[in-house]
Amino acid sequence: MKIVVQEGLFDPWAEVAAYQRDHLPAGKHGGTVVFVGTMRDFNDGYEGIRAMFLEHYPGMTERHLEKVCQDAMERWDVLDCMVVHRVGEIRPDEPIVLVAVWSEHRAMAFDACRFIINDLKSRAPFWKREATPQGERWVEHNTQDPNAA
Amino acid sequence: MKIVVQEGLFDPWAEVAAYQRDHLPAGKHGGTVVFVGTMRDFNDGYEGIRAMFLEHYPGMTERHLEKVCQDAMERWDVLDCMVVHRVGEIRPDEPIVLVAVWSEHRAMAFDACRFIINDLKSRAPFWKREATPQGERWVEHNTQDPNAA
Amino acid sequence: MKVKVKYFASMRDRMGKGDEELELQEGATIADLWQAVSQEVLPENTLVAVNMEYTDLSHPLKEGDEVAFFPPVTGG
Amino acid sequence: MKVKVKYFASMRDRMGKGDEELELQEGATIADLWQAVSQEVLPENTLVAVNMEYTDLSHPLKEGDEVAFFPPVTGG
Repeated sequence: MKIVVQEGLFDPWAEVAAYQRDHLPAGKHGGTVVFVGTMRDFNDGYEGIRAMFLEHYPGMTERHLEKVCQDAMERWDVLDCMVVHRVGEIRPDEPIVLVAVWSEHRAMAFDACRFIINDLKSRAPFWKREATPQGERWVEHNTQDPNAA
Repeated sequence: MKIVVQEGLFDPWAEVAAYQRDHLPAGKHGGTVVFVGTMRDFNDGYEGIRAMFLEHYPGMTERHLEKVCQDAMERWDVLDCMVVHRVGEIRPDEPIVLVAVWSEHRAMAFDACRFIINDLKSRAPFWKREATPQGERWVEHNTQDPNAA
Repeated sequence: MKVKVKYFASMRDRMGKGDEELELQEGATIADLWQAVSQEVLPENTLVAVNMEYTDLSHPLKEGDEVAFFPPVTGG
Repeated sequence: MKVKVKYFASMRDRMGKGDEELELQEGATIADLWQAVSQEVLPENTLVAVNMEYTDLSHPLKEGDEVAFFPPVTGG
């Protein structure tokens, strides 16, 4: 399991490839599901968003994500999982979050990946401040996944 | 949209990265969901599987996958999607299939990706023959996803 | 009328060939075609396609059609 | 007893600071703590954590606890 909260830009596909190469035993995982959240240049009716700033609660964020991943691994018989989340200044088209889940079968990987990102979006202590053409604003709520577990 | 059926080994994460870089407009997709199916060295109670051979119906396979992706794109408002599937000889730990879906929000991307892989596994004309320590056998059925759409 | 027939995977093994061409009466269906190529009952879970689209045994054929018989699929 | 208090995001803007230390009576709850730091009612959707675990306003505090107040989360 790998949980990282970092300021620097990351390449989600390279991260998944490297983690899989270094940590997953060969021939045991049949299904991998990866979610990547990328910054859009529009949100909640605001267009032309230039940047956003992501704040977090150092310590609690990592601890919360670890617990959620452990829960998911037990509940769905997941082999391994990984979460990378950026903080600090982020620009449109940059990745914000990566969730990767490896399991024997696809159903478990889909369920576990969705569970982790839904929990992350509703419970992990991160907050977005957007720089819109009309000034800065705290984003007040995340969109709900209608299929949230 | 990109649909490829190929004999050669491929790197699913590099494929997703390259396709996204070349085809997705910046700042429009907020959620990407990728499924990768990888060959295991066990299946249906058979252990120590050394290799398998994937046969397909050239022409029908590609046409079927295109139709499924088009359906998914309309039904879930998906921005773009990609399927790569290998045929021919495949060895444990090699990727068999990649399904990637880009959309504005994550719920659509999860639903569409799962729909495509479930349809692929139940309807796209591919057949696996496994080389087990007890000899070759045609795999007779795929495991069902209990949450199949 | 002439139609092309294709067999895949275990169906090819069972038939001992991957494809053949057949001369059928006008209006013949896929069920009629199967009777012309085999004495055996078509295995229950066999899938059939005409011109690369799934269909069923009652499908009436026409000149030049490509018919395929194959077992449940196992890709992915 | 002494406790540490942290405010994040819009809650920090509202309080005009990111953290403070507070002297409270033994047995004080998070609701009591809030009354000690603000005249205003705690905004309805505010989340509270003690020692980095979610909890609620009735949680009794003890020496050295770290209490955090923050708005609904918006990561991912």
